[in-house]
Amino acid sequence: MITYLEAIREAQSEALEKDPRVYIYGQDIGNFGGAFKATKNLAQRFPGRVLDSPISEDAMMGSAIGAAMQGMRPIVEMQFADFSTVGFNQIVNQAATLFWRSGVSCPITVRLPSGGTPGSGPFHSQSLEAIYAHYPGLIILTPATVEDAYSMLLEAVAIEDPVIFCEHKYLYYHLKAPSLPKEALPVGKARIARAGRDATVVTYSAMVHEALAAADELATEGWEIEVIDLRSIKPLDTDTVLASVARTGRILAVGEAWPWGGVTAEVLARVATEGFNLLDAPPMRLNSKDTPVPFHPNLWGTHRPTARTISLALRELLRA
Amino acid sequence: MITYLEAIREAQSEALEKDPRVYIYGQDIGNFGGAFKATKNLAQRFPGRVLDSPISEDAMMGSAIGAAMQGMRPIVEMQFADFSTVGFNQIVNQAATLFWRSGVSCPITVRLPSGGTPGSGPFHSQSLEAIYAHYPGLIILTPATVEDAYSMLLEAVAIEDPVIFCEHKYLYYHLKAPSLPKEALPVGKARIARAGRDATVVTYSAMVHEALAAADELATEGWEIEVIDLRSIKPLDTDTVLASVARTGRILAVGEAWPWGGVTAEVLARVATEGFNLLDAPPMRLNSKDTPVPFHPNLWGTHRPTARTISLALRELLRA
Amino acid sequence: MTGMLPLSEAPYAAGRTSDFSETYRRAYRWMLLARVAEEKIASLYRGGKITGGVFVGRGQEAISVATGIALRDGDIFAPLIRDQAGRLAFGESLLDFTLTYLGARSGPMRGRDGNVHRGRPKEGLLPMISHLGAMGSVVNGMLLAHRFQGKKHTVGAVSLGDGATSTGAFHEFINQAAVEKLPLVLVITNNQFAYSTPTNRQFVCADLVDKAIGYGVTGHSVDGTDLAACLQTIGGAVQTARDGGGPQFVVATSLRLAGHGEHDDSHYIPPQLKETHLGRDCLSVAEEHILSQKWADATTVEAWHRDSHTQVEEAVAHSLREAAPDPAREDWCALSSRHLQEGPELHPPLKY
Amino acid sequence: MTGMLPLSEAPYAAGRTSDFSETYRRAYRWMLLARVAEEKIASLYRGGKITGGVFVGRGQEAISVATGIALRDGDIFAPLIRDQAGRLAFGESLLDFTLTYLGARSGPMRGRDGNVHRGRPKEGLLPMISHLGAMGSVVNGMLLAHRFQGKKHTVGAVSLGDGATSTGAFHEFINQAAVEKLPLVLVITNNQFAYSTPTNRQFVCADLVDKAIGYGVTGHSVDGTDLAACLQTIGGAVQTARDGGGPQFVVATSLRLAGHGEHDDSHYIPPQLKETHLGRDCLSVAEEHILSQKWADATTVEAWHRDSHTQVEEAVAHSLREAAPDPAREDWCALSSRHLQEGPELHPPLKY
Ligand SMILES: Cc1ncc(C[n+]2csc(CCOP(=O)(O)OP(=O)(O)O)c2C)c(N)n1
Ligand SMILES: Cc1ncc(C[n+]2csc(CCOP(=O)(O)OP(=O)(O)O)c2C)c(N)n1
Ligand SMILES: [Mg+2]
Ligand SMILES: [Mg+2]
Repeated sequence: MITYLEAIREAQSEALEKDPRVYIYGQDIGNFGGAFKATKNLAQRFPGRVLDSPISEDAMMGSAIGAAMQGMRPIVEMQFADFSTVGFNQIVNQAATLFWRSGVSCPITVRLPSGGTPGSGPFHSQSLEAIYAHYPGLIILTPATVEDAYSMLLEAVAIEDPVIFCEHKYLYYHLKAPSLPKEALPVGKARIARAGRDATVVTYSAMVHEALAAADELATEGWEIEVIDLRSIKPLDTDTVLASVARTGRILAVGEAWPWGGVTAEVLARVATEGFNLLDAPPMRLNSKDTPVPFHPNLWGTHRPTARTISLALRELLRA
Repeated sequence: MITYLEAIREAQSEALEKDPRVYIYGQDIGNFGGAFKATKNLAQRFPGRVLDSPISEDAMMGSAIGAAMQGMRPIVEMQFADFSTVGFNQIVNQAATLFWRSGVSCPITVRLPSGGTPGSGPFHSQSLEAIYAHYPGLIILTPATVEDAYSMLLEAVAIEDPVIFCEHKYLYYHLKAPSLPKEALPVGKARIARAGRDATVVTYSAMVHEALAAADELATEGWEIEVIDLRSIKPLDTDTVLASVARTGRILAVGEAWPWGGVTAEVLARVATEGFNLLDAPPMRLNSKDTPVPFHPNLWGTHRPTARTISLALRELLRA
Repeated sequence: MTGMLPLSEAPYAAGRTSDFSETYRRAYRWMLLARVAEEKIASLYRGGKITGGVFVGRGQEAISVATGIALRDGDIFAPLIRDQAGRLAFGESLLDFTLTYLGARSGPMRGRDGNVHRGRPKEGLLPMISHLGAMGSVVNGMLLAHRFQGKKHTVGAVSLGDGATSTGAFHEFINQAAVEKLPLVLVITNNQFAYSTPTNRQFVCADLVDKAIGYGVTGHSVDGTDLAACLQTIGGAVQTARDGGGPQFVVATSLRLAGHGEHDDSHYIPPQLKETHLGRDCLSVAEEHILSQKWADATTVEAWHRDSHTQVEEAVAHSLREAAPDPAREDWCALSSRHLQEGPELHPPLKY
Repeated sequence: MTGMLPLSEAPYAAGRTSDFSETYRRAYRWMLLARVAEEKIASLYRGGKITGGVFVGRGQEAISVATGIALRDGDIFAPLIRDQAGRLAFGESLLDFTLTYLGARSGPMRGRDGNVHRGRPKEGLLPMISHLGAMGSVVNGMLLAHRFQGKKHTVGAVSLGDGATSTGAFHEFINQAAVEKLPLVLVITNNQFAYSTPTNRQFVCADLVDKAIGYGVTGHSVDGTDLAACLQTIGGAVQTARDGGGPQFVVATSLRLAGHGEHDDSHYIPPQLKETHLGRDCLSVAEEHILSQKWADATTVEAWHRDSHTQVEEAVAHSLREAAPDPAREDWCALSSRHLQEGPELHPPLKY
């Protein structure tokens, strides 16, 4: 069995192996192997290509952009997604505008260990995918499975544009798969994680598993819930979402991030504008609460959506 | 006649006059009076209370937060909204979380000269309201009128929480009013800028004027378009929007910012979830294009929505 | 019992006694209490009783306590993750520490934030955010407010690690303090590592204190394993800032005698380094100094140890009895202006 | 005609001639061309012919040209808003300048970006973003790439103003360059003002070059009004970096002899300051030096002036004939991977 974290390590190892342009840059990622061990042994196996950076997120990002412009394929590990706010300017103003302004592409991959785990608190739990998705010029990947963590990271490195790779910390050790995939859906295609005909849940990352658990629960009551794993939230595969809604007539969008302008807002805005006539009931959304992510597990468990609250929302949606 | 910019200066002058806790901090805002002259003469009239900062947006924001914690009411002027990305961390992680974490409030006002003008290019034109609105703990004001620029800025200074004040540079000199208001709607209430019964345009800031022009144009064809000026995008006055849609049955959300997760997404997600049955036609949205803001006026005029493209969208909405 | 003790009433308050041995003894006792308290939490962590990370100040208590003890009511202190000794000396109650680590609703952060992320800003103790370097400009702003408000002779102390000197935030805040001539005391603890990263990946200047001249502020170097030196140098820097001498830039050297957090075995720290002067345990050094100077006898020191253990056991026992936060009683409101809070309407109106 | 000229073919290329007077003359001619070109654009601006801001390098052309002329093919240059002289010396064609300022579709930024925000990254000339300090780490990354790729003896030069030294980005990139021992040459032009703000609101160190020691890099000071000194000091710093000497930190002093932009009358610059040594116009100083050294006679210099005017007039005339960008021909695609671009579907499918 291979974990989500191991899949990320494996993808990086393979990228280093196959492509001499790849190098990795981040805090404590060298001999130490990273705060989460996502680069364990890579510095040893690929000497000089897994570099410890100073605690300088702005310079980390800027230098990756420069190296990419000169033909390298840098992977930058942020120690936590939350710390990318101090490298923010380079990502959204330098990397994201470079191709459009100058015609020179910027193939960097920024790994953001994202999302909540119990006891991580307001500054080690954030889900910033919507923040980055708002800016033109970035691609935002949000793998929910071991297979996608692996194949999408490899694809991220191959893409000519800046990729924000939101890997979910809650899945690092929890999630296991028997083996790594040989092929995968391309970036930009959503996946039907579970087929159903009564309602569609559209979600991504760790929430896919909460949604699947909710679907299991509702299955015992006779409901067939379709669960869509967006995989990438920018580009967002509106077609697959609409096709599902065409079948079910009902949609619940679920996201772990804050509500205002998050993935759920974007999904529902698209469904409402482009698939209005497919809907048999008002669409619904479920997000975290609109406060910082709490430290205490009791609070954390209520702050984010869970299988339980998703089930409750679905029952309401099915009644509507 | 008083301009939008003068209204901002007047509000600051009044805040300094009436409240000894108020001071202003920013680049070139002292004797020079600011890049846009929003603080002209204020340093002279209020010695020691209008301070030139170094080019250190992170420290500018951090120090304002500290001063607010100690009972002051700082107003921070960013030279351009676009530069707030380097003060971002202090805004979204320090200011926005302080009250929730510690119970101590953080009454700062951050003035962001926002939005596009011809020839300003990718880094002096941005509309970042959706970025800040995604974070809990911030209030985002987007005045569209001279009156609101004045009264909402005064209210921003009075509010106990961090306020992101998105003032639109395009309106600075263009927009004029005969006098300053004595009273105003409270923050959180949208305004019906023009009443109508055939369709609702929900928008804010400079786009209110484009929408009004579009409504004028459609009026010559016999259509009565209601235009809602949101005034504050967080909190967002869903009730007023829904009441309007209840009357018109049709909604077009318009924003100058980038599409993904912007105000238009949030507005339509709310209308779709809470006002689904009020809709007689699929809702529509219109945003800038999903690229950086172009420098050249020819491109800029096409990048953002205008009265012309709003009219075209409305005709389509009315046909639906 | 929770919250801050007025410094004058704090059991080992430094006061402004001219008796150096008295200050030294008090400082030692805060260090000892911090050490015992952190060891207790670390052992609870190993027993699976703590949620989240545990970060300790082992090996740098002398630097931390010297900072905390030099401050007074009205001053400001922005501690970091290894500043338990300084926090106590500044007046943080042991209960704030245990309640927070044990996730009690009655702790100062009410379960919303945890472990080292606690403070009482109204009493001058700032609750750190995680982003390194970010607290410095906040202290600048508080000192600026004091200036506006005519409060004189207050000081703000900011704690920082060697690694944090690589952040842009560090640069901006020390420069801002210099330009504004604020009474800021920056205490950099160079404990040779930032997590696993040795200092040669953070900076290559010959000596960190060489940075001071580039900001136009006064630099000080001190042996962080030597409590007397710390009290004198940091205490002196605080006094200079208080007297209008502008920002003070203190670099104290030590070695981190623990993992980055308790999850980390710090295998990357070369054992030879631990054998050097840097690797001395400042707490034992201070204890030996007290005994050798006959500032206290062995029985007294022994009693101090017992007293620290008793205090810690009581605080932990009390905290373990406290209720955990209850999500149903949480107001989920990030704004002080409650009527402006958004939220519930974005969720489906669940009936549960 | 547009784009970068191979440096060897550039009309006044520095080459690596041992004849200093030859280098000086070439440098002077680039300065002159930059001055004439910027004056032309400024006059078009005053005539309402330019969209957006106009920013000129008047008074600091010597510093800029010394940077540009010291670089070679394969090197990297990150100029800022006042670096027209350095850009030309590095190989930017005058047409890139005029086409961009005049908003032609055929300019290197195709109307997407304007005025000083232009470059040809493939040829080592970076198109600045506005955020001050942000280009430095990009150059670091390019130099790091060269190291990975085995390209040796290349140099990256970064231009910065006195005001930009207050940014966190500046701190992070110079420190990063020092840690990685990159061949980075940082040229800080202290022209006494950042927009309206005098240096005493940006820093209070006795001398900006005092910052170098805190980063562990070599510092150099130079009189920016003296072209010979600039050529020697900056040229020397570039050579040292090229030879493996690590990052070089150059502080050049001058006075901004213009507004921040052409919209600004710079009334806040004290007239007395203009009378000091700092206020000397480096271009006149250089011209006098050439004449006094008899490196050229008055007739020749006069011809150089005429030639500069001719070149500028031709470039402007050409650029004015070029088409403006056409939104209908714009692909509105921010991604190199076109198939991943989002957009149209978020708009109503307008039929126009
Ligand atoms: C901006 C930022 N980047 C990364 C981190 C993650 N992080 C937490 S502590 C730490 C090491 C800090 O080292 P140092 O400043 O030397 O302090 P020490 O732990 O040695 O006391 C890192 C990298 C952070 N907190 N903030
Ligand atoms: C991060 C950031 N903040 C603010 C600005 C706005 N701004 C543009 S130029 C300038 C002054 C720069 O002064 P200096 O660095 O001395 O360069 P000079 O103009 O004197 O050449 C300012 C404040 C900016 N570009 N970037
Ligand atoms: Mg350290
Ligand atoms: Mg300057």
